[in-house]
Amino acid sequence: MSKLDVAAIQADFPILSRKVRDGKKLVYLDSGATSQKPKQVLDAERDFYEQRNSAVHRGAHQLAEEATDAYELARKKIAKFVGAQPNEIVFTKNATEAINLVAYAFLNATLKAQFGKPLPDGAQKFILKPGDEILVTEMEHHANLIPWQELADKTEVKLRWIGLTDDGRLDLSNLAQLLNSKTKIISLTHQSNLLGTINDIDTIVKAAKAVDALVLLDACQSVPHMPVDVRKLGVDFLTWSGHKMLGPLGIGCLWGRSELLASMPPFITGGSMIETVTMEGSTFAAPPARFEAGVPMAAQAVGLAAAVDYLSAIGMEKVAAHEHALTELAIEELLQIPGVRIIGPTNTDNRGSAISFVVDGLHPHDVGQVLDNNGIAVRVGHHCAWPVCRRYEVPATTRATFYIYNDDSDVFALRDGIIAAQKFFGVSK
Amino acid sequence: MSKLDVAAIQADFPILSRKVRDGKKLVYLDSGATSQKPKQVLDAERDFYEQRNSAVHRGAHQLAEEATDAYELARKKIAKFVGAQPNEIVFTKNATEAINLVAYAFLNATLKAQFGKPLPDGAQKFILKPGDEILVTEMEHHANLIPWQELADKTEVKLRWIGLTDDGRLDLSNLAQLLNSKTKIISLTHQSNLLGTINDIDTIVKAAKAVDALVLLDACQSVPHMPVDVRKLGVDFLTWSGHKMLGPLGIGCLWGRSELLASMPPFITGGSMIETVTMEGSTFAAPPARFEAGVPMAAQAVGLAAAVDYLSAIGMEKVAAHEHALTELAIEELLQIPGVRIIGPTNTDNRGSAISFVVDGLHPHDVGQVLDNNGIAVRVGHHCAWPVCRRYEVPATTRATFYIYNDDSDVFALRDGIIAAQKFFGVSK
Amino acid sequence: MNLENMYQEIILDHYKHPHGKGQVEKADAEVTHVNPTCGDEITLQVVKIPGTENFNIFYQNQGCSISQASASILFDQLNGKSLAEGEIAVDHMVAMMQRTQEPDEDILGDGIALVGVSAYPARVKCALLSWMAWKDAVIQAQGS
Amino acid sequence: MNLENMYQEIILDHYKHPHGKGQVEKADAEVTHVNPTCGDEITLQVVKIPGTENFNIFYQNQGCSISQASASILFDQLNGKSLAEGEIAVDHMVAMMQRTQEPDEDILGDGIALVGVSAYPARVKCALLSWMAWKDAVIQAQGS
Ligand SMILES: Cc1ncc(COP(=O)(O)O)c(C=O)c1O
Ligand SMILES: Cc1ncc(COP(=O)(O)O)c(C=O)c1O
Repeated sequence: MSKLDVAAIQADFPILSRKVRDGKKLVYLDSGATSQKPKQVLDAERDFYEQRNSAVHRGAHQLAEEATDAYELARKKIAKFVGAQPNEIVFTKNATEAINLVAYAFLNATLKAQFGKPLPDGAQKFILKPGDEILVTEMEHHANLIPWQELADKTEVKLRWIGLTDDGRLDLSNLAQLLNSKTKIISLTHQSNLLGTINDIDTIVKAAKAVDALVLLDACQSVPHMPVDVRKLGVDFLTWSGHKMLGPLGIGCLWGRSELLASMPPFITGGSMIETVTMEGSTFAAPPARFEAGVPMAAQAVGLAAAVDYLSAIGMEKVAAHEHALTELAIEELLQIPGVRIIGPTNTDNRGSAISFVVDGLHPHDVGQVLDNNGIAVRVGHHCAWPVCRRYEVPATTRATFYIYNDDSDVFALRDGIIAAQKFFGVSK
Repeated sequence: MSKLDVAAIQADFPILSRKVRDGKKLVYLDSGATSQKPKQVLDAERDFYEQRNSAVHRGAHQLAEEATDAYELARKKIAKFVGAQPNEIVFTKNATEAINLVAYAFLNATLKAQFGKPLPDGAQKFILKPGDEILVTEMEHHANLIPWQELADKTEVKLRWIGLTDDGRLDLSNLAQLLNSKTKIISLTHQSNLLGTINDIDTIVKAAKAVDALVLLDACQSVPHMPVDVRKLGVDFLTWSGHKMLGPLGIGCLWGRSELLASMPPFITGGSMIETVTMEGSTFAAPPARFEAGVPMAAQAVGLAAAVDYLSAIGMEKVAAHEHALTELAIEELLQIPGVRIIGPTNTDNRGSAISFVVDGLHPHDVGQVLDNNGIAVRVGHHCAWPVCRRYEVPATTRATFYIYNDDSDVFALRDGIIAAQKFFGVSK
Repeated sequence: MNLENMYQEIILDHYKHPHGKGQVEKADAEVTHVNPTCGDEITLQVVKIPGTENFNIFYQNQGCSISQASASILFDQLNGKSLAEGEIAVDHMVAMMQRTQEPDEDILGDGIALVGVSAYPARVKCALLSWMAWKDAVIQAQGS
Repeated sequence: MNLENMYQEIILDHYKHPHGKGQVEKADAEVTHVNPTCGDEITLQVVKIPGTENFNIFYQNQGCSISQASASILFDQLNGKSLAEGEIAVDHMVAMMQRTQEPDEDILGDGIALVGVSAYPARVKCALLSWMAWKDAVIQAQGS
């Protein structure tokens, strides 16, 4: 497989040529939080606004037709990118909303059943009984933890979680006990945004299938970085954000098996998700419309489709291989610095490019500040995965994440920056 | 007051120079569905992406600082535009989400109270008891009807509504009975998107205050078109969309009194809305962060702030006066066409520029099609206010809506188009 | 693409003088389909012809010229027909709207005049409303 | 704007050798404040000095150099002080971070060395964490 032409890729990203902190070259190692956008994506969005902007699915004039076509074509492209059918893709504002949508399907189905209100066929899967359980893991992003805590607070279900091993992996030793006949759904991340760990989804799906539990996969850190095919994964729901995969801010995606989406009550309600409306009551459209109330983010969908085109032109296998190589180099370089400890796997087996680390004697925030001063943008803090910090007994970490526009020189800049931080604070070993 | 320089305004909107239906000039009369965007807004969004794109409130490096500053400056500008404080403005994906956020505050507070879970101080206002009532009106957009129907389906509250008079106004004759001591909230529109009616909010607010009911005002059709000041209105919540006021798609706003926002449990949960998180439970940040889970639509906020700048430079008084003049002309011209009937007030007292009409012997869809063929973009259907169509016993309407880039010639084009439709279908009188 | 293509004389004739509108007390199946974006609506009943696989059609509807004309044409083409016969026409109509099939008068009769609608995506649902309702009703009637 | 401005020698000294860390069994008020974006945390207790309006300070914290140095400086400046006295310093510190006030050594002592933090908006919360906690605790103690 030929290598990525990183220089050519960088040229597509206008922001990468700006300078930071008094003229320093920007080394962007925070794509795990949000990626930068190539001009192809920005152009696609602007073209939508300048040529066919209109409220989609709400008009019959030519602009409305063209806007609707562009929106649905975007859905088609994005569906294809993850091996799905277009009508199985719901657009949300971000991955967080997508996960909440599924959590609220359980709440709403349970309450409607309790009050004897109509529910779609098949909604039993979402009706919670006292004693039912929901399973997450200790490595979840807050977006895939708090919605389930909240659901448990408002129903009689119990939230349980899979713990972590010392080397940053899921501890599956008691999986059979945790994932049992009371489990309605297991919701877990494909790749940890803090540890970099890529989870063994096959094992989880098999165990879930055996007890008839649903599986939601938080793919925020996988869809942007590796080939993802929903059918091959065998999960029931997949959620991710556009902004981490070169797309615009303000759009996320939920994929669900069509029979499951069809059996879920709506979440956010309003215009364009209805079938009939009277003052006395309403009925709802089929998915995906049922879950897309209000005027949708059509321009952002078009932008995200352009991002998908961009990534597809490179090839996701190549993207993954590129990141794998950078990860390998970064782990090697960082581990050579005395006093640096990586939180997460220290080899590249089933591991993505998020590298969290702590430096002896330095607070992660202070490390980040010195890096920033050298033009290197990393993230510091708990990365919205606070329980992971607690588990590994660190107050926070400094985290570097890599993407298609990064190269070896960025890894060396990171290494040099960490060494500079140690010097600055007088903690070199 | 000097008049708007419509030609200069039109020059700012790239889409207005495109041609439709085989070379016809575009006459855009569908701003009630979504407005077009001036290049100033598109430039602001693009500049954000090209210069400071980053995940806001999630990083300490320079881009993250600049992105966060841009996002919060946008909040400040948008707050000022409606006479509010910045921390009272919550960004959502559209107005629909904003209304749902408030409806779900009732649901979540009620359930958490029932299960004895912690709630913010003052949450009693949102805890529903059997027999409580929620009041809407018969002229609501689905976005301000279905969320309340859904809430009623999942609790023991009753949904009631204020009916309409034959001339398209709220029938307030039995207000004291409908808005009573059991009413927790009245949620109504400032201006009907179908009828054009501007409601008498003073009367509603006084009556609501008297029985200690909250007031939510759906300002989707008012904030873009007239000066709106939340303090003068005296309401408790205001909701509107960015895309109808020259702003980008994918952003809406909720304004709420700060003490009310502070007393509401969260809706969508995840990252950036927390205070502390453990696997066992979490606590939440103060508003607005509490209601903005996940990476937010920062670029869209920046674009919306540019829209606010654009409208402020014109002056909202002038915008309103311009639309008033167009509305007057349009009503006059349409009523002169035999067989045309306006659904909604036929004078300009307390009336905005949404003009819905039916043509004897023609289906609204067919009227719209002929107009579209002449380059005139109007909306046809029930306009997400189906109960209004039922009330006036029309299957649908054809609707024209006006904005700052429309002028008298557009009104004449509409008139000529309607006459052409009558000729085409052989129903001229 | 012009208006005359969509609104051919024959369409306007069906619109102004629709065929077969009506209602019975007892049908083998009754369905109501709506187009939620515009409120077009049809209530369609099918009544089995004893000793055959065929069904008579009764319908009430409201909506634009396209949806009304299309229902009238549906009646002409499928009244007294079986699911097997009718499905061919329905599939053909859908394909014509998606522009994957040239109109065939032998299959669609006056329905070929609806070909112009395919240029207006927002109207395609209007044209298909009654055809989808018919298929739904006949399948229900056979199931019961 | 450079690193040395933010991390002045005096700040690093406080960070490495913080003043007044400690904990008591019974306090008049105890508060825990966190910076949710980075996890910095302080638990601060105040104990009223009998017969006065003044309070002694005890605290435990974890966090970055800025938040730790700032707590140490807070202790130097406000231990044994009253709400009225301390509030002046808190307000001054906030104003300095917002760059609406020049640093005044008479009011802030070593705290003026934190002025460089104001150039880094994401770090301002770190510098203010302990000061906000102190004010909160004293108000609670007086209220009870
Ligand atoms: C009066 C009114 N309320 C609510 C909405 C919903 O706005 P959105 O679709 O942007 O959420 C609209 C417009 O669609 C409207 O006109
Ligand atoms: C693993 C993971 N899950 C969920 C999210 C939430 O995504 P968003 O904030 O775009 O909703 C993120 C990123 O923030 C993430 O990394």
